[in-house]
Amino acid sequence: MTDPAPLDAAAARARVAEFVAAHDPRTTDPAAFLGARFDAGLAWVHFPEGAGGLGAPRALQPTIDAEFARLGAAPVQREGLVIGLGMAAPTILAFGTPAQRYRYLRPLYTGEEVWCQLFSEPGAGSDLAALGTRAVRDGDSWILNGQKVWTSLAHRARWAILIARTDPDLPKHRGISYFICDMHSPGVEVRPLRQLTGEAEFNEVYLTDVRIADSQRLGEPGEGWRVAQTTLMNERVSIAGHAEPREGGVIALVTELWRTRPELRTPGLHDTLLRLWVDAEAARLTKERLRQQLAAGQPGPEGSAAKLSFARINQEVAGLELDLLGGEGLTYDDWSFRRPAGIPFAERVPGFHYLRTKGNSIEGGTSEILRTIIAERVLGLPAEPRTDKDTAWKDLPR
Amino acid sequence: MTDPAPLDAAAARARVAEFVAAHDPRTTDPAAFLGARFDAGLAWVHFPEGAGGLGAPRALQPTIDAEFARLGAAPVQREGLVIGLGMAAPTILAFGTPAQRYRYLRPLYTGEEVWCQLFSEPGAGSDLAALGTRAVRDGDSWILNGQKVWTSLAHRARWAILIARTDPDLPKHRGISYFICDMHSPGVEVRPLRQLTGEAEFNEVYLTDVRIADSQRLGEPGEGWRVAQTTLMNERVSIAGHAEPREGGVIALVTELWRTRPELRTPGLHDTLLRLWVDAEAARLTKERLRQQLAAGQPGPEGSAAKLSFARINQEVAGLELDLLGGEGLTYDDWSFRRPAGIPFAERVPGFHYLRTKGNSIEGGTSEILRTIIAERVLGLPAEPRTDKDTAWKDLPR
Amino acid sequence: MSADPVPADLDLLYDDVEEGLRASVRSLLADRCPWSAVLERVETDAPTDVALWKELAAMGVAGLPVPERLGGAGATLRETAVAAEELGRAVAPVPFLGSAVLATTALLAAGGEAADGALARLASGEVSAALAVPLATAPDTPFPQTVRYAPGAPGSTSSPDSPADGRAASGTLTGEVGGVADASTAGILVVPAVGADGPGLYLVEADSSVRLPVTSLDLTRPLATVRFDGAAARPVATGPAAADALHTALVSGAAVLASEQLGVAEWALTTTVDYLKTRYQFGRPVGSFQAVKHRLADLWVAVSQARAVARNAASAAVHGGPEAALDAALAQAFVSDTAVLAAEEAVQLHGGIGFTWEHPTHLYLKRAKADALALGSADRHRMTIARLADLPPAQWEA
Amino acid sequence: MSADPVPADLDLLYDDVEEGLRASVRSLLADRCPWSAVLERVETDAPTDVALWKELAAMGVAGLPVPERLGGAGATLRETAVAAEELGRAVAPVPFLGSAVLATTALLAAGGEAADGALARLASGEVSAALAVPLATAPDTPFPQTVRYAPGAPGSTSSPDSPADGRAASGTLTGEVGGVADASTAGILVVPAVGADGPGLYLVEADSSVRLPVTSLDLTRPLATVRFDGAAARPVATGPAAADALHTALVSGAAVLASEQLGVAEWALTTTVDYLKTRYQFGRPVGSFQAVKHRLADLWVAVSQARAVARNAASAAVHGGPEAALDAALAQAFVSDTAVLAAEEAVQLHGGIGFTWEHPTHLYLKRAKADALALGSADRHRMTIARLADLPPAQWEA
Repeated sequence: MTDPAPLDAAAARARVAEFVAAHDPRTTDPAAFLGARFDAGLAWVHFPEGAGGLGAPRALQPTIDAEFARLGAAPVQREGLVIGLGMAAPTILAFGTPAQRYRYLRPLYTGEEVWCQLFSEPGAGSDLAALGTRAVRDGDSWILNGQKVWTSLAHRARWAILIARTDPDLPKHRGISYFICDMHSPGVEVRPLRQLTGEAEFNEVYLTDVRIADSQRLGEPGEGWRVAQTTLMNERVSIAGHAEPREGGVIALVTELWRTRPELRTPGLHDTLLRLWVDAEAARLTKERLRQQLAAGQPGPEGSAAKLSFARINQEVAGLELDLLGGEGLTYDDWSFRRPAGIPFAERVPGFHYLRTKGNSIEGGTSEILRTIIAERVLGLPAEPRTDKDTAWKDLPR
Repeated sequence: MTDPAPLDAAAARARVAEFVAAHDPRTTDPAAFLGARFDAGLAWVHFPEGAGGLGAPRALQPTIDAEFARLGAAPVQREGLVIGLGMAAPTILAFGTPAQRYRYLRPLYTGEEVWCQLFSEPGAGSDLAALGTRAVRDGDSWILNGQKVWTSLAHRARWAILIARTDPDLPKHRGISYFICDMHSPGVEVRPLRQLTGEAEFNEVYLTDVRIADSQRLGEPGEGWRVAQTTLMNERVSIAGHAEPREGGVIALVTELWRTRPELRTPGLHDTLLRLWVDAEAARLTKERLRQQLAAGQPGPEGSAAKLSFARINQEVAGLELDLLGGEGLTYDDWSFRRPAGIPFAERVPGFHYLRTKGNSIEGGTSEILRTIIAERVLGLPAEPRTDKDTAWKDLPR
Repeated sequence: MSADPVPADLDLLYDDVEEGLRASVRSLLADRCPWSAVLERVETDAPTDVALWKELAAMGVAGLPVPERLGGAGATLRETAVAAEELGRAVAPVPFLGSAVLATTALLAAGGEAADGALARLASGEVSAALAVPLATAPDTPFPQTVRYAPGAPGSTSSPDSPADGRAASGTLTGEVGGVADASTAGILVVPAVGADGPGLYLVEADSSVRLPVTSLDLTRPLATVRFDGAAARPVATGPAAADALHTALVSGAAVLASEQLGVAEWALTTTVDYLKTRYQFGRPVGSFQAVKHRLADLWVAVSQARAVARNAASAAVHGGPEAALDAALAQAFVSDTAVLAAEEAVQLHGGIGFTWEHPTHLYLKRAKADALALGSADRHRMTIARLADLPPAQWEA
Repeated sequence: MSADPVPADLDLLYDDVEEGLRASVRSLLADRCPWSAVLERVETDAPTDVALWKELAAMGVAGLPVPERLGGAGATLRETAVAAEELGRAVAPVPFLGSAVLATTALLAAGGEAADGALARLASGEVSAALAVPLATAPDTPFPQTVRYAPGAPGSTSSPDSPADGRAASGTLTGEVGGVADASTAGILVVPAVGADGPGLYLVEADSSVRLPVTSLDLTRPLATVRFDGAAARPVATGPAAADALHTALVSGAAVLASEQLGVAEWALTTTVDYLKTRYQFGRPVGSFQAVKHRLADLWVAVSQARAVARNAASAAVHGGPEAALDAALAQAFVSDTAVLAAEEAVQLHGGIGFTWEHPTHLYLKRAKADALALGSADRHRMTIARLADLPPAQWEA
């Protein structure tokens, strides 16, 4: 550390002000601005120096982000960076070699290199550890074959974080390794995967004799499951990022409709609306409480609950929106096979809201898996009898 | 059979008319009337002759009951006879010796002898087969020790149907035998069991060196679990007995309140009321459809669903009744420890409705067990991995 | 004070003739209408399968409740409901609801020579028809006012065609109706319109109207905006008789739609159960996990109840009158929710695969949600129940 | 148009002082108020534990929000809410809600010499107080009209006692209030009454009223009908100030009650989880069954949210104003349902034992349901939200 005194909020704000004074956000190229911010250690303040941080307490980051916003800097989190910033970066920090950190973190942060995640497979969804993509050692590299699915951004990504099976003779959790995969490698084929909305938001990725250098392995061979846990935990933690105003979420779809279209109101739907308003407000306050806990250095287990609640509320709000609209809800905009056009969710047609939110309880951990996690890890309820933990992966029923 | 032609509905009605002509229900002693009806084979028409029936199709019984009612006979099913008529009788018919049928069925039917059921134990509720009451052979009889619970009518019963463990070295389902227990035997102690309503509707029954003659065993030793299945199946089947008018059930508690107390109405509770009305009507029609299926000789699996639905609806109706009443719902009638006074359910205070219906999803098979039964037996979903099926009972964790 | 305390004992079963009809329809649909064909077809410009409709008509499905003297099957709405169940189970893209239910029951209720002529054409499958009301119209909606009737021969602004059946029209229609189901492929439109003398129901040859297809949420049931620009029209009913005929059609439609929804729900339940018996996660079939089993058990209970409720509504619709309106409202209030729940559970419990375009579940989800809005939402039907079952809304100051 | 888009960032955590208070209260209650003692006491004629109340008062719990100059703790409703949480967790039969919340906040809002005198007596534990309104009174109820105030000294029909504090009363009260919580053991009554000049809030020595205990659904919170028959009364507020003070008390009561309900819910969840870890059925802990786990996970999510919502209401109540009323309504709407659900799930998942008198669960079930009705049902609070969050009811013709 260059600074002998530990960084506090006031000092952090001062550093940001100093930085912005030197790099006017209105005139500096956005990637250059972010690159300089990374170099100044103001990207992830809790990361070490040289890796975008200052080794300072994580709780300072919201203060820093808020100060950058106040001084006119564009937000770091942008469309296309969610996997890189939220999942790849903390994993590379935790398990990467110095060379890996140096190579990957800066262009990831500036947005010059987009990342995707190659975890799920058609036969390994909730039971991710059952995955079957094979990685076979070949000298200084690994040869990969398999199929991944539910991959957002694969068609735009330069890099992927990837898990593959390196030892099928071990029980499933123990024979997995974790790699960084170059999406431009020969043998990587990305095919759009069309959802029930009509759009192809995700991809299937076919890997055919894809070669990955052993230097692109994260963590030890066979330790991939543990590395992946870090990735997934960060996925869920990122949910409680920022404070949200009342009616700041999906609930606004129906409260605005209710206020502006009195002719749609019915007594029964009023009760449904009020119940959802209460639920949405309860979920919002819970997320706010979690944010305050994190800021106070007392992280609670409520993070895993937030996704569960918002999935349900989003789905119920979208269902109510159609119920309110009646005949207007019977229409759709466009069923043609296409990539998402980047239109904000709230501006899509109600039918899209209804269909798209169905994925909220599936993507990023199903609601069923989250309930099991809460029951076992938070409440300490006993696990189910398991037959798949000590059996060699290759002998598992499937 | 004395009658060479198979009995049809018209002939059955004629027999009833003939019987009633010979035994005027207004002047005949009720027990004598029922005894004669038993002797005439009009008790359970599908039972064999001499056992209260005529060996005729079971579907005729509703016709016969309706004709008796039309001609002024009191109903057979009365308070206190529910276990004898609904559970003991069909089990004795299915597994009893001729001597057992002769001894027990007639006084059971006339109501001269009340029956109770000694199945559940403190450690064996949903997992009834885990029961620990021991029966040890001693010459021509068995010596029983153990504790039973949730026994209604035990304090008034002359006889009990009872299951006990006769071989703890076998897996739990295989070491059970089924007995008829004289409730007046030495060593049978009945203690009232007080419920959350304040009343003692049930009992605990302590068995200390109770001697039961081997001639009072039903079915072979070790076959008790199979015999008990007959008992329990009849418990659930009896639910769909008779046609019920719209709003004939517990829903009337709130529909009447809604109609007669307009000052209690609120918009939100209106929606709740209407949803419950719909659910109650759906459950009623489903029961009616089951009744029609049974009458047409096409029994469906919907019987197991009826108890599940009514438990939920009863509980929600009772909750809504309190919500409607507001301040009036904050009171109760009497918390003193006492036996039920036989007041009809609808005439009890709303707080009693709320508390008593909580038992509907526990007694006679919990809602959880019923869901598992539906999932496995109706939908054919695979059983959970079981560790308790092939282990000797004495070695099971508990 | 209670609503009709002893409803008629309606037949809730399926008789042999109905089971025969079901088997024929199901067999044809299995051959001609697998989901893969449906999915392929709905992305074309001709989502409705007109050829399949002619084959169904050859089996009598196009005119089930039409008297034999008009070339119909001479059956009732009970048989019509059985066909709807099978068509729902296959999400078949045929104009059954618009033509064989809504238009047909409107014409049957209106009666008279003109209606008979049209019914004969529909029953034969020569043409299909549509009832020119928005699909979301609830039975208790006021008579539509968006189309005006003027007596006298078609003027210069109307289509040059005279009615194809050779008989002169008595006047013309002008106006627009949005969200009409099955209009684009219809040959005949049955149009509620108002003239100087009040409401009337009119026959219009469809090609004398302008039909603008709209993109429908339910890919398998196309909607169109229908515009009349002085179209030649022939009255089939006027005054209260027209309002009654329209009301009868909407009540009958709501009743039969419940059976279609039942078919959708049955498909969703059965397909999900089958999938979960074979999908392995964590070394076990997913269907062996208790939480999944209990949800499917609850869904099975709901579907069983939906069957009784839908059957009841179809039987009541045969008799007509206020009881039919109440039973149809009950059916819509209950079965709409059940079908949507079943389809939503199917998506969720299929996991990722159920969220894709290439799996049939989304066709059922869209049909289920669109059906729930069709002919009035569950919420609207609960308000109808409030009126017909004497459960009045609360008086409440805003 | 949306309701207050950016609410104040209220502190939703517990600070160290609050955790200290919690620990002290919990420790005292663990010693002095185990459930077995509660159960025994509530069957006596003195269900309220006056001695325990004095011990709590010695810890400051009787006057948490009372200024130090009056002998109170000089804390806020946030600390009061923490105490409520612990008292709810123990279903402690003490007059906290009636005295330390409702009466105290009414007097604090009224202010003035008479109020201060009474507050000093309450904070010291010398006497407890009750607010003479029916416990079910919602904050937005019109000012009560059942008690009349007349100026002048007590007449011949009044109690011969003059106020114990030696100061002359200014008039008398006549009338009756039903369902008053904590009245029987109160020394002071705070009574809303109307006189010729409009509403007023009056102090009455409790023994100058007639208090008739009624049997309460919640055994641990006794209710009484209170009759005034010319009782000597001293005004603490009149006119709009009286109405405001009563409204503030009811809003504060609703906010703090949510924390009591949170305590009830936490007890129910924790106790059930603990039981299911040790209760074996089918050779496994019941808590290892997935359906049970998922229900408990959902309940944990709800309880986590209830904590945030209750904390928010308590913090908002410190600030007062319309936001406090909305946040209290939100808390009641959410936490009432959560506490009832938690208690109901506790009964169900305990199985038979949870349905007995000898297990504590019923004490919590009764408290939870009574609390849900207290200070307005969830339904009433949703209507308050409709008003305060600009979500007006539908206009609908009956």
